[in-house]
Amino acid sequence: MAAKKKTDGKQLPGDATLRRELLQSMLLQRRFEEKVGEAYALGKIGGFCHLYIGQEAVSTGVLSMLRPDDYVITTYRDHGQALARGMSPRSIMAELFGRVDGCSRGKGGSMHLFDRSLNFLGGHGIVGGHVPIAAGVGFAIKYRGGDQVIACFMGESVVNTGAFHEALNMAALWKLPCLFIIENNRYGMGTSVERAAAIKDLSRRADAYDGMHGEYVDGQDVFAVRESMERSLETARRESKPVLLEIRTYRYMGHSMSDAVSGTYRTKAELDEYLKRDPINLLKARMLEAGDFTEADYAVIDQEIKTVCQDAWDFADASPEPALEALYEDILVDTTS
Amino acid sequence: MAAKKKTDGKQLPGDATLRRELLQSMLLQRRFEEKVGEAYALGKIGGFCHLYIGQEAVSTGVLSMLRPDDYVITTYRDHGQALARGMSPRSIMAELFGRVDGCSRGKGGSMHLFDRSLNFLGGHGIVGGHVPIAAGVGFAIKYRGGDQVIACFMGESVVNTGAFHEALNMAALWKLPCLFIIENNRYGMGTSVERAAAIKDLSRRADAYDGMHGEYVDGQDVFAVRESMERSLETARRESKPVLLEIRTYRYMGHSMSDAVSGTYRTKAELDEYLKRDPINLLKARMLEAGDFTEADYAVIDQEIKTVCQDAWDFADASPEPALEALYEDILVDTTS
Amino acid sequence: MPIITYREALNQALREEMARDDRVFLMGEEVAAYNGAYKVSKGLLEEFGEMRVVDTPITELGFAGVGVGAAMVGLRPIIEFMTWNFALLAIDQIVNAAAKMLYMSGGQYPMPMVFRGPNGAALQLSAQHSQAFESWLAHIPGLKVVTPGTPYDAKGLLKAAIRDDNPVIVLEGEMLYNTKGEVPEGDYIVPIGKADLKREGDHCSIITSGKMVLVAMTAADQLAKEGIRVDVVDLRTVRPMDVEAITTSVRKTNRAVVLEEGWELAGIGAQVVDYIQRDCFDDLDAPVIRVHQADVPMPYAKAIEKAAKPDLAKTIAAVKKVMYIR
Amino acid sequence: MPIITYREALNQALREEMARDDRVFLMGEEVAAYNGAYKVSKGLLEEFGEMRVVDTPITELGFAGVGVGAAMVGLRPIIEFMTWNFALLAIDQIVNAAAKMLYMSGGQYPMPMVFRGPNGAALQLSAQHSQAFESWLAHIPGLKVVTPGTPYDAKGLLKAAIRDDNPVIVLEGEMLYNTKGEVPEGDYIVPIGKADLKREGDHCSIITSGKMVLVAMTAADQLAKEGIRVDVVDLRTVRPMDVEAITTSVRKTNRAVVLEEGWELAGIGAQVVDYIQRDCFDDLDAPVIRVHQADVPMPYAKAIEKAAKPDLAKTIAAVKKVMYIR
Ligand SMILES: Cc1ncc(C[n+]2csc(CCOP(=O)(O)OP(=O)(O)O)c2C)c(N)n1
Ligand SMILES: Cc1ncc(C[n+]2csc(CCOP(=O)(O)OP(=O)(O)O)c2C)c(N)n1
Ligand SMILES: [Mg+2]
Ligand SMILES: [Mg+2]
Repeated sequence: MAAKKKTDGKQLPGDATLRRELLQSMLLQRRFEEKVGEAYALGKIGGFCHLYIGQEAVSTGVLSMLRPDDYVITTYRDHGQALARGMSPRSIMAELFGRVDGCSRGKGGSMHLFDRSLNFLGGHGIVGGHVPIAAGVGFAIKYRGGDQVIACFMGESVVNTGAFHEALNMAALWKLPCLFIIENNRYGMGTSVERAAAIKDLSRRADAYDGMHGEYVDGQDVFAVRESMERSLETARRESKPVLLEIRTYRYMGHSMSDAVSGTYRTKAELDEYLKRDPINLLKARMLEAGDFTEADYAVIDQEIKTVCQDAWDFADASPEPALEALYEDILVDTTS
Repeated sequence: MAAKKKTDGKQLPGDATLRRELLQSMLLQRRFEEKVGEAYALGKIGGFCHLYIGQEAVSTGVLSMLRPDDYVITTYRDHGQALARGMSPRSIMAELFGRVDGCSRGKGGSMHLFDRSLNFLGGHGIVGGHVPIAAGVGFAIKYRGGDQVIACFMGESVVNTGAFHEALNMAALWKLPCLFIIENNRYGMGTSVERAAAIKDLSRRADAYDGMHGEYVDGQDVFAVRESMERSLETARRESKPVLLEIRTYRYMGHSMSDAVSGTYRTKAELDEYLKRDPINLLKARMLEAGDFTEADYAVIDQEIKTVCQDAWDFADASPEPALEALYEDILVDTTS
Repeated sequence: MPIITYREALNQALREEMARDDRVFLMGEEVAAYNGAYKVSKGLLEEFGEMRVVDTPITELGFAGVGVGAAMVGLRPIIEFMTWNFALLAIDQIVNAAAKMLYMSGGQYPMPMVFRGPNGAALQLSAQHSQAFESWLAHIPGLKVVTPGTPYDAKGLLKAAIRDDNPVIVLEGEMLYNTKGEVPEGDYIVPIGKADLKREGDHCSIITSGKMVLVAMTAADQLAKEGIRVDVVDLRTVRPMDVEAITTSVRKTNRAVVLEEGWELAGIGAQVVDYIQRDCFDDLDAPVIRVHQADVPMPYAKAIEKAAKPDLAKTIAAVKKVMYIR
Repeated sequence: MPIITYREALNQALREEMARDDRVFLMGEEVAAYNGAYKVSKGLLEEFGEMRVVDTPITELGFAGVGVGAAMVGLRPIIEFMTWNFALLAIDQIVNAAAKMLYMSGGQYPMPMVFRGPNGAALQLSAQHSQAFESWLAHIPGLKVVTPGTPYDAKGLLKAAIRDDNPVIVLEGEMLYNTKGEVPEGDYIVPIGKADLKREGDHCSIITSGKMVLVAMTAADQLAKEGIRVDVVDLRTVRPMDVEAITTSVRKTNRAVVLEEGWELAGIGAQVVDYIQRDCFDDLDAPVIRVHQADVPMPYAKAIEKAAKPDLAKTIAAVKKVMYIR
């Protein structure tokens, strides 16, 4: 599965099947979230809901390189990774609708997607909070002597939190197989990275820990992400060392559904500039050029995916709300001590 | 007051008066703490009590370079800095004895020495907790447009805490006049620095923050500390930028009075090796060599200091315990809102 | 009197106090360029500049500590938490530093500062974003804790908090920001530590505070239609608590319902109950009944979220139960 | 039965459970090479090696999170806090992660883990090192909270906690570690959620837990000499609380003193009072009286520190007061 060649615009890495899978993965996220936006506007989804649109090459690039027995953990902006990891659109949409067939049985909502069967350890709502948890998974892998890794996605704001620092220090000290993946979409709500982090190259935060490798990569180019992941996996899986990967992307939407797309904090012009490097358009164009498919083929793929997303909506809409008794379920497990 | 020359073993920096002051400052800390050890053994002092013996060149080196209107903040291991800042041995000893004439009126004890009149912002008990506080003082200095600095002392364990990271990031981002001073005495309780920090040169943690200068210096040589402080002050006071200074020293005593001097975690041989570089002996030897004084002169100085320490003890012993009503005083200030 | 929102009332308090005293500054996530996550600080950056309205990185522990340090040397920080859920990360600075500095320094370092932000649940934000921490904060000596329930109280209590020389916790509410009420223009103070009898009645006391005041008032309206007259005691401050206001009311009505937003076990309401049984033992005609959040983390799904929260129906039912009306 | 210290009892529990289940590991500051700050983990490093007895940097938030992560994927971490004062730094992981993971994942991720360490004051450690947090922790659904007061209970409850598939908080005490009592060799469990009637009497109930159990037992002895017979109800678990044990005792004695180590306002004791007034309203012959820490940060000086703490004299006085003995 690993990308062997450098992405030079002419010859594309991987084979056509792989490339099509990557495109499908990214397109599914895009179309799914477009539906999510619709459903939110209709009041079918409530609470906080953070879209991933524009960042799809990150989730797909990273997760297409993992093994099924590896672990994944992320933030509240978790739809993209959940889909890229293979969670069913139905179970995710049902969760967003707050229904019993949701992946978290309607208890979690958008910010807390979980799927134990896929080692998807959830979306987490406290900025920075899941980074030590990822280190703990790394610790457990080492404890059991396995060769899995954990990929821990985080927004770029996280690099300023105490939790991040404490976790990275331990991961480096104890040589844990953790991939700390910064999705630098340039903003944490309305705060640009420059106004929050006293460091330009975020991956250089790795310099504060002996033995931790850091690098950055273009997050709009799924092949570049995969190539960087290949190196990083070598370090994490074979050498059992943590890696800090800064993946540079951009948030096309507002921070959450209740936030305008462009606000006082960024200009429409900036947004437009970044829109030119839409990761899906980039990939599609290159695949067209490489002869992987025609526009007509692409339209078919797109239509199939739209059908999947509509099906997810219909499924969610038909799924019942949790019964009132559910309120008191899953607070604690029954246990025989 | 600033040391002009490099300390090369022959010609000593500063003039003889200054050197004598430095020696007196360090010797006062040593003799005072020897008394504290005695008093603790007699049960006159209770609770946690952390001695500073062996680290006196750090407090004296740093604080002899500050202005009276600068600020100082430190940890629970605070006797040395309190004395070096000029707090009265009487008020410190009375505090340790838990008496009303103590600098914190008997409420704080060994870990919480405060003196508002000297901008001594206290000893603090939560590892790392005072570092953001120091950043806040730096913020206030900048807010008011002053050219003061704050010197924030901390043990080397602190560099692993989240509080440290969050504070340093803000200090660098906002260009605050903070001197973050790591007293690397090689152990945090029973944990050597190598077993806790995934970085060999602690001052390199500054690399994680653009625009933050870091350096390390020999903490047993008071002149070296002063020289490093001179550079650091230039950066902090003139350029309003934070500095991370690692001062390498050693803890001659156990972690606290209830901890054996050498334990399972370090060997007697290691301790003996470091004892050869006792900062007071080093300075004394050089001053003797430079002709600053004779052994007999030194004995007189030492005797004077011992008298001061005995006086502090007597004063503390005579000072009354806080009245029972004191229990309910100083929880809140009366305030007219 | 002008009718404005709770949000605007807070904004006025901030603006007036910042204009009045240039040692006052506001610091927190998104308070400046973004005008506040909930727009409470709207316009303040423009008016007071970036030294006095300060956006921080996401570092609750760090910037709470920055506030403590600034307060130690004479500034008067207002530290905004985007919500109190995130303030858990900063709780060490609040409890171990701000609340104890004066005491452990033997009276040398007062902490003239405010920690504020929305507390408790909004709508469908699920477990990590829907917690009410008033009982935690009220537990700690060295703090004052206020819980304004109306725009009037919000302005007056926030102004009092900013002028107070002690660390004051201000618990607001996302669901309150849009509520409206009469608020005087210009200066006034609601004194910290004094409850407010927001409705008079002689059949039963409802003792409450914060977001639940509205619920209690609506319950009082509905009950009045059935001829049941309740006292609504709005504590307004949960530390120190105005015990006299509680006992005066209960001595009159002989029955009490304690309504709070948070969880039951060791909640604020338990303390109110303790004061009542201690001081009104012979006055009570029935055990005090409490209304509070279900003992569960907050779920996302709409209907069960609603079921988890204390509300009008539960409050009315509790009043009837304490009056032995079936 | 062997008589051993509370410290040794905990050590036995750790050793036996680690031998029984190799998913169990111990992590915290100074737990390994140093044998534990209070020597609770003495010898464990030697016996189980450094992968299972793990010294951490001083990063409470970080290593608590490491525990949460390890528990998510099937290990059974025991996270030691050197004291609960420092656990404030980790409280986000306890409250926002460990306590909510099962619920917000819809039942997918149980948290089989223990957070333990000494709680409350020792001697002259002053404000930042002398706090009792049982009411905070008991407030949070999704946790269990145990407070062993004797060596027997310490071993049995810690073993139960380690085997429990939920996050269990174990509150120990520096001043308890050296206390002695009978402790069976080998395996036994003290069930979580069950109180223990440690002394029988019919004049008054003392309801207490943790460190205060010893105080209550001594008070019972002294009172017995004056002919006053008290029930001592040791809650042992403060979440979930054994309400029946409380009410059974109070229905018998008709009088209650609630004794706790921490502060009054919204303390555990307030909740006990609420249960009593709710379920034993007609049984009470006098208001329930609480004994607790003075409402101040803990001072350093010896005499005022003593005055701040709940103790034997205050407990005896409270029992007499509730019995209207002057
Ligand atoms: C500890 C904490 N503080 C504040 C928040 C509120 N908050 C949620 S997301 C967010 C911005 C995070 O930005 P970033 O890490 O860049 O991730 P992005 O949203 O861009 O994916 C903030 C401030 C929170 N959830 N947790
Ligand atoms: C947050 C926190 N965790 C743990 C402790 C307990 N503790 C007190 S001092 C100390 C070691 C600190 O070592 P270091 O920073 O190197 O300072 P030193 O004692 O060597 O001066 C520890 C673990 C504490 N006070 N605060
Ligand atoms: Mg971002
Ligand atoms: Mg040290």
